[in-house]
Amino acid sequence: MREITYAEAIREALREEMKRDERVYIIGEDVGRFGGCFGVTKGLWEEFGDDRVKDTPISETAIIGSSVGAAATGMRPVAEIMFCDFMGVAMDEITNQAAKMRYMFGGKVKLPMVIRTPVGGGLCAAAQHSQSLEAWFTHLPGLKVVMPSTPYDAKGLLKASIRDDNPVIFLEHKMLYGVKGTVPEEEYVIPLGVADVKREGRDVTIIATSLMVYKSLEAAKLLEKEGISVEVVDPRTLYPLDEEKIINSVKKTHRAIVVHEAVERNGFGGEIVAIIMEKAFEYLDAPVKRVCGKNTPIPFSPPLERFVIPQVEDIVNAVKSLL
Amino acid sequence: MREITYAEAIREALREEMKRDERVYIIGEDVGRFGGCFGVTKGLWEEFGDDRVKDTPISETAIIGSSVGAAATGMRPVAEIMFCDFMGVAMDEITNQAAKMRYMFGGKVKLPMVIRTPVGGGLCAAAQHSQSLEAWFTHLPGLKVVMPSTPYDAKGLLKASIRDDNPVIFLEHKMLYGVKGTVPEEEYVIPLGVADVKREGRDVTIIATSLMVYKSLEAAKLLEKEGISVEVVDPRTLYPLDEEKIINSVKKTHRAIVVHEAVERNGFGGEIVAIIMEKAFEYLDAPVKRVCGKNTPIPFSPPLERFVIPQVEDIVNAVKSLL
Amino acid sequence: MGEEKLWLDMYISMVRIRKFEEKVVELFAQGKIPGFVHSYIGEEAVAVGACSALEPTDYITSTHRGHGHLIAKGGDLKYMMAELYGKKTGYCKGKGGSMHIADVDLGILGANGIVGAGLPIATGAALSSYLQRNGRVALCFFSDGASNRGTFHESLNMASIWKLPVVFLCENNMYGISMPQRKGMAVEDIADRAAAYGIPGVVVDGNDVIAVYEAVKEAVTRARAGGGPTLIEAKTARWRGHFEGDPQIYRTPEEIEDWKKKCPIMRFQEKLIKMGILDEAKIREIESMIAREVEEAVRFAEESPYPEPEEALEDVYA
Amino acid sequence: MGEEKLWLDMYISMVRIRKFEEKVVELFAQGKIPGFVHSYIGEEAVAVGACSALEPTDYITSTHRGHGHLIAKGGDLKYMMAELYGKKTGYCKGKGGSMHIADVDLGILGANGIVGAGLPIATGAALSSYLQRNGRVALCFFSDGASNRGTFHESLNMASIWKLPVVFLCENNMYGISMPQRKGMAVEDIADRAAAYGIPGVVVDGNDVIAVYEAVKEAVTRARAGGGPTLIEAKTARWRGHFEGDPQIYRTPEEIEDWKKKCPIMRFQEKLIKMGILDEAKIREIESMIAREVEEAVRFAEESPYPEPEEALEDVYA
Ligand SMILES: Cc1ncc(C[n+]2csc(CCOP(=O)(O)OP(=O)(O)O)c2C)c(N)n1
Ligand SMILES: Cc1ncc(C[n+]2csc(CCOP(=O)(O)OP(=O)(O)O)c2C)c(N)n1
Ligand SMILES: [Mg+2]
Ligand SMILES: [Mg+2]
Repeated sequence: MREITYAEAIREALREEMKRDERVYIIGEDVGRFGGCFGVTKGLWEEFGDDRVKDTPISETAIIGSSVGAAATGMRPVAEIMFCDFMGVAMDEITNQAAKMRYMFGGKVKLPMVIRTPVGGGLCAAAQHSQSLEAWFTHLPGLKVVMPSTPYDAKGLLKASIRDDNPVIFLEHKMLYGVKGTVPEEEYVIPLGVADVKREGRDVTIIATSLMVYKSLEAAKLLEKEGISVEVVDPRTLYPLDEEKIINSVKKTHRAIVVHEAVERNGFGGEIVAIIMEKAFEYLDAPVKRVCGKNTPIPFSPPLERFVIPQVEDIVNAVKSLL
Repeated sequence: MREITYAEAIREALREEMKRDERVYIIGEDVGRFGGCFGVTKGLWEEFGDDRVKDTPISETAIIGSSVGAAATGMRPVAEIMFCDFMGVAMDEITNQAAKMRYMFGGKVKLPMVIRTPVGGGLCAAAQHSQSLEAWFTHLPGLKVVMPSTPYDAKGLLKASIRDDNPVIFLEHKMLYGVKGTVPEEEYVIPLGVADVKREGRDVTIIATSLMVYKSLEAAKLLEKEGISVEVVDPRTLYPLDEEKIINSVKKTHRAIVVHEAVERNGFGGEIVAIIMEKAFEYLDAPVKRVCGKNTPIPFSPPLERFVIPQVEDIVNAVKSLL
Repeated sequence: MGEEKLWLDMYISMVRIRKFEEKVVELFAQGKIPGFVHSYIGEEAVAVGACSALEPTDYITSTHRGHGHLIAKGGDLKYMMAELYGKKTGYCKGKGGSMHIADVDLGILGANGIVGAGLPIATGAALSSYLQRNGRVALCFFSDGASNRGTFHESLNMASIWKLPVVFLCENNMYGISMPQRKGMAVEDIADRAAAYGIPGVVVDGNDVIAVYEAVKEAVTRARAGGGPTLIEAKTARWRGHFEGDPQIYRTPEEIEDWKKKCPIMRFQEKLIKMGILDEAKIREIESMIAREVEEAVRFAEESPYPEPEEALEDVYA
Repeated sequence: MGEEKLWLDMYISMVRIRKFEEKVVELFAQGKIPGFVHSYIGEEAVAVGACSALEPTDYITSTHRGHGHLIAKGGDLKYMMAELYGKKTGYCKGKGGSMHIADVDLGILGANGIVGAGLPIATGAALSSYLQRNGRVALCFFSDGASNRGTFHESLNMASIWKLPVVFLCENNMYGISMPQRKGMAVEDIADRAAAYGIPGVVVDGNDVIAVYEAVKEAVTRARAGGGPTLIEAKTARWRGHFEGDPQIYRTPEEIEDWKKKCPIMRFQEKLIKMGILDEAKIREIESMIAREVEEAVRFAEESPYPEPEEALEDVYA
C-alpha cells in the first residue's frame, strides 16, 4: 500500500472533507497560502480559496470563539491553533462555550467543530512551544479528545472528527508530521472511541499515546530479545476512551504501564491507572506504573529536553521493574 | 477558642499579611469598596486604600498578566478571580508565564503571587459558575495548589501562600465561606505540603478535598454507627502533596476512597489513585474507588445539580462497597 | 408592517419585559427562583429597539442580563419562566437557568454567564452567515464592563477585516457590578473605540427606543449590504442592583431616581399617546394582556415537573 | 552624557545587534543553534533608540524576536550566545533558549514565546514601580501582529486608567509571519488605537534611530512624571524571514531590497559621518571591536559545557 506522511494524511483528510461538505472550513493563523507553521494545510488555500481557508490575525480567542458561533449556526469549522501551548489563550472559549453550550441549552444545539493543534517536544522549542496538554481537555465533559499516532489513524480519525457533531480537540504530534505510514487510497473513516492494539504480547501491557506509541514499540522490540512479550495498546481517542480494550489487555497480561509525554502529575496516565484499578484490580500481578514527562516545564537545551521526555530506555526499565 | 467563618479567616490572613509586608496588595474585580462578589475582602479597601486594594476592569488576562510583572519586580500580588470558572480567560498567563517564568529564566526570578478563586457548586449558579478546576493547575509544574476546607486551614495556608516565593493557586469553596470553625487569635502559619488527618479510623481511608471533607466526615459518622471506622485525610495542598500521610493511612486501613467535587474524568482523584497504586499496591485489600463529580457540566436545576455533585450517601455507599 | 403597528409592538414588548422582570424579582425574593438573577429593568428600550430592527432569522448573542434580549427577540415567557425555575419544560430543560437561556430556532444563541463571551460568538455567527450567503445578521449585546475584555478587541478586529455582518451593541449602563464605566476606562464614549477597527461608532440614547431602533436599523442595513460591522453604544441604566441582593453601595439612590424619571417605557408611552397610537384604554388593555401572559408563565413554571436527577447525564454530547 | 557620546554608543549598539544576528543566522544554518531563531536584522534602530531613552533600572519586556532588545538593554553577548547554544553558562542555564533569554538584574523581563504576552507583564512591572514609588518605567516591545491580541486591549486599558509608567512600543514590521499588517487590521496606523484608551499615539520612522529615541524619550518622561502610558508605533521591517527557514512566499524580494536601501545602520552612519562623530577609521575600529566581541561570545558558548541532564529538575520552584 501507498506510504504518506502524517502531515499528508491530515491534509488529505481535510481536503476530502472539504470537498464532501461545503460547510467545512479551515481557520487559523497562517493556514492559507503559507500552509500553516508545519505546512499541514499547504495547497488547500489554492484549491479552496480565501473563504474556506481563512487566515486570521493573532487572535486565538476570536478563532475559537468565532468557531463556536459558526458551528452553532450550521458551519463545521476546523480551527488550527499553531501550538497546543497557545490553547490557554482560548481556554475560556473551549471550556465555557464549546464544551458546555449544548448541555446548557438542554441539548438544543450541535457544535460540530474541530480544533487541531500540535503537541510535544523534540524540536528544542522550549517551555512555551512543547507542551502536551491533553489532560486539560479530557477533564472537560462535552469535548472529545483525539490523539493519533500513525498517518493511517490520523487520517481516519480526523475525518470522523470533522463529521462528529461535537467539539473535538485533535492533538497532532509535531515530531510525527514527517513520519510515513501506509494509508489506503480509498476512503475510510475510523470511529472515535476505538483503541488499536499496535502490537500483541503476553507479559505486559503498555498503554501509550501519540509519539510514545513508537517509543513503546521500540522498547517492545528490545524486550522481545530478552524474552519479554509486550502488548502495546494505543487508545487513539482519549475521550471517548475504549476502556474495554485496555482492560481486556490488562486482564490478559496482568501488568500494565502507561506512557505519555505530558507531565506525569495529574496527566492522563492517572486516569488510565484509576480505570485499571477500578476494573481490573484483581487481575494485577504488579502495580501499574507510569512513564511520563518529568514534572517540569520543557527545557530548551538538547540534553535537558531529552531527559524530561520519556525515552525508550525508560520504558524498557519500567517494564523490567514489573517482572 | 474563638469561632469565625471561612471568609473571615481568609480576610484576616489578607489583613495580617498586608500589615506585615508592604509589598502585598490585592487586585481583582470589585474587591475594593464592594468587598468582592462573596464579600471576602470587605473592609480591606477602607483600611488599606486604593493602591493596595485595586479594583480592576473586567480583564482577567491583565489581572494575572500584570501580577506576573509585578511579582517579578518585587511585589507580592494577591489576585482574586471572581469565579474559578473564569481562570480560562487567564490560562495562558497562568500556564506560560506564571508557572514557567522562573524555570525558563534558569531560576533567576521569583514570582511570589497568589491567585485566590472560589470553586464549586451548590448555589445553582450553573455550568459557568460552579466548576472545580484544580486538575488544570496540578498538571502545571511551577504552580502550587492549595485547597483548604476549614477556616483554620484557610487562614494558615493563605498566610503561607502569600509568603511563598512561587505562584500559588488558592482555591476556596463558595459553600464554605459561611462555615464557622475555631481559629486562634494568635498568629500561625500552616506550611504548604502537610496533609491533615481530619478523623482517625481503621477500616477505610477517605482522601477528600475542600467541601468534600465535610461530607466525608458526615459519612464517617453514619458509618461509625454501623461499626465501620473511617479515616479522613485532607491533603489541604494538592501540590506540594503530602504523599506520606496518604500512603501511611492506606497502609493502615488497606482500603481507600478518593472524594472530590470536580468532574471525575482526569480529575485529581486519578493522580491520588496512581500514587497509591505505585506506593501501596501490596497493602490494598480492595481497589481504590473514586467518588467524584459526574462527567457533565454542572446543571442549573436543584435536583440535577445535587445529582452531579457527590453527596454523603454516595460516599457511604462507596465505603460499604469496599468492605 | 406599517410604522404604527411596529411602534405598538415595540411598546408591548417593552411592557412585557418590564412586567416579566418585575415578577421575576418578586419570585426570586420569595425563594422560588434559584441561582442568580440580573434584572433588565430600565434598559428595555435597548433590547426592543435593537431586536425590532432584526429579521426573525437574524441572530443575537446575549449576556448574564439577558431576559430582556430574549423576550425582545421573541422568547416565550412560559419556557423562560420554567427555565428560571429549573423545570423540565424550560427552554434548556432546567440545565441552563437564567444565565443560559437560549432558543437557537429563534436565532437566540444564548444568554451567557461569561462577560464578553458573546462577542466572538456573534462574530462567528456572522462569519457563518457570510459563508452561507444567507443574508443573516448577528447582533451582539454586551455592556460597558465587557468592552474592557480582550474578546471585545479580537472580535471587532476580526469582524472589521472581513467586513462581517455583525452589529456590536454596547448597552452602557454605566457600571460593571460596582465599577463605574468612567473608572474602568479612560474614554468617555465606548463608541470611540470603533476607530481602532476602522468601523463606524455611534452613540445613541439608550432610553429612546426609536433612536436605538434607527441606529441599529442603519447598522443592520449596512451589515447586510456587506458594509461590515458597526459599534453602537446605547447609554442607559439598570434600575436595580447588579444582581438581586446587591446593596448598591457604589451609587446613590438619587442617581437611580434620576434615571427612573427617564423611564424608557413612560417616554415611549407619552410619545405614542401624542401620536394617537395609544390611549388610556389601550394601555390598560395591554397591561392586563401582559399580566395574563406573565401569570400564565408562572403557572406553567410552577405546574411543570422538575427533571429527573438522571437527566443530568443527558445532552453532554450530540 | 554628552549627545556625541550617546549617538556613538547607539551606533555601536546597532552594529553589535547586526553582527550578533548575522553570526546567529550563520550558526543556526550550521546546526549549532537548536530550536527556532527569529532574526532582528533590519529593526536595530527601534531597540537601540528605545533602550537608549531608558535608565539602566528601567524595565523592558521583549518578544520571540528579542535578541536586539536584549543587546540594546545591555545584555552580554557571551551569556546570550551560550543560551542560544543551550549551554550551562547561558543566561538561563540553557533552560530558556532564544525565546526566553532574560536578565532581571538588567531590567530585562525576558524574551517571550507567546505573542502579546509582554503587554500585561510590562503593565504589571509599571504597576510595581508605581506602588514602590521607585520611578522606574517599563517599556514593552511588541509587533503589529501582537496588537491584535486581547492582551493589547486589556493592558493598554488598565495602564491608561491607572496612569501607569509604561511605554507600549509597537515595532510595526508589517507582518506577523505571513499575515500583512494591512490585512490583519482595518486601520493603517496602529498608533491610532491609542485613542481607544485616551492616551497619546505616536507614529515614528522605525529606521531612524534618533526619531525613535526622541519619541520614546518623550514618552518615558511623561510616564515618569505620572502622565501615564504612550503607544508608539515604529514603522520598520525585518530583512529576513519570520524565522530562519521561512520561504517568505508572502512578499517579494524587491520589497526586502527596498527596505535594505533604508538600512537603519547605514542611515545613522551617514548622519554621524556628516556630524563628524564617525569616520572611516572609527567605523573600522568599531566593526573589529564588535567582531571580536562576537567571536568571543561564540568561543565562550562553544567551550561551555551543556548542563547535566538532571539539572532539568532544578529551578521549577523557588
Ligand atoms: C469573564 C468574566 N469575568 C467576570 C465575571 C463576573 N461578572 C458578572 S457580571 C459582571 C459585570 C458585568 O458588567 P457589564 O459588562 O457592564 O454588564 P452589566 O452587568 O452592566 O449588564 C461581572 C464582573 C464574569 N461573569 N465573566
Ligand atoms: C499567542 C500566540 N499565538 C501565535 C504564536 C505563533 N507566532 C509566533 S511569532 C508570530 C507572528 C508574530 O507577529 P508580530 O507580533 O507582528 O511579531 P514579529 O514576528 O513581526 O516580530 C506568531 C503568529 C505565538 N507564539 N503566540
Ligand atoms: Mg454595565
Ligand atoms: Mg510583525
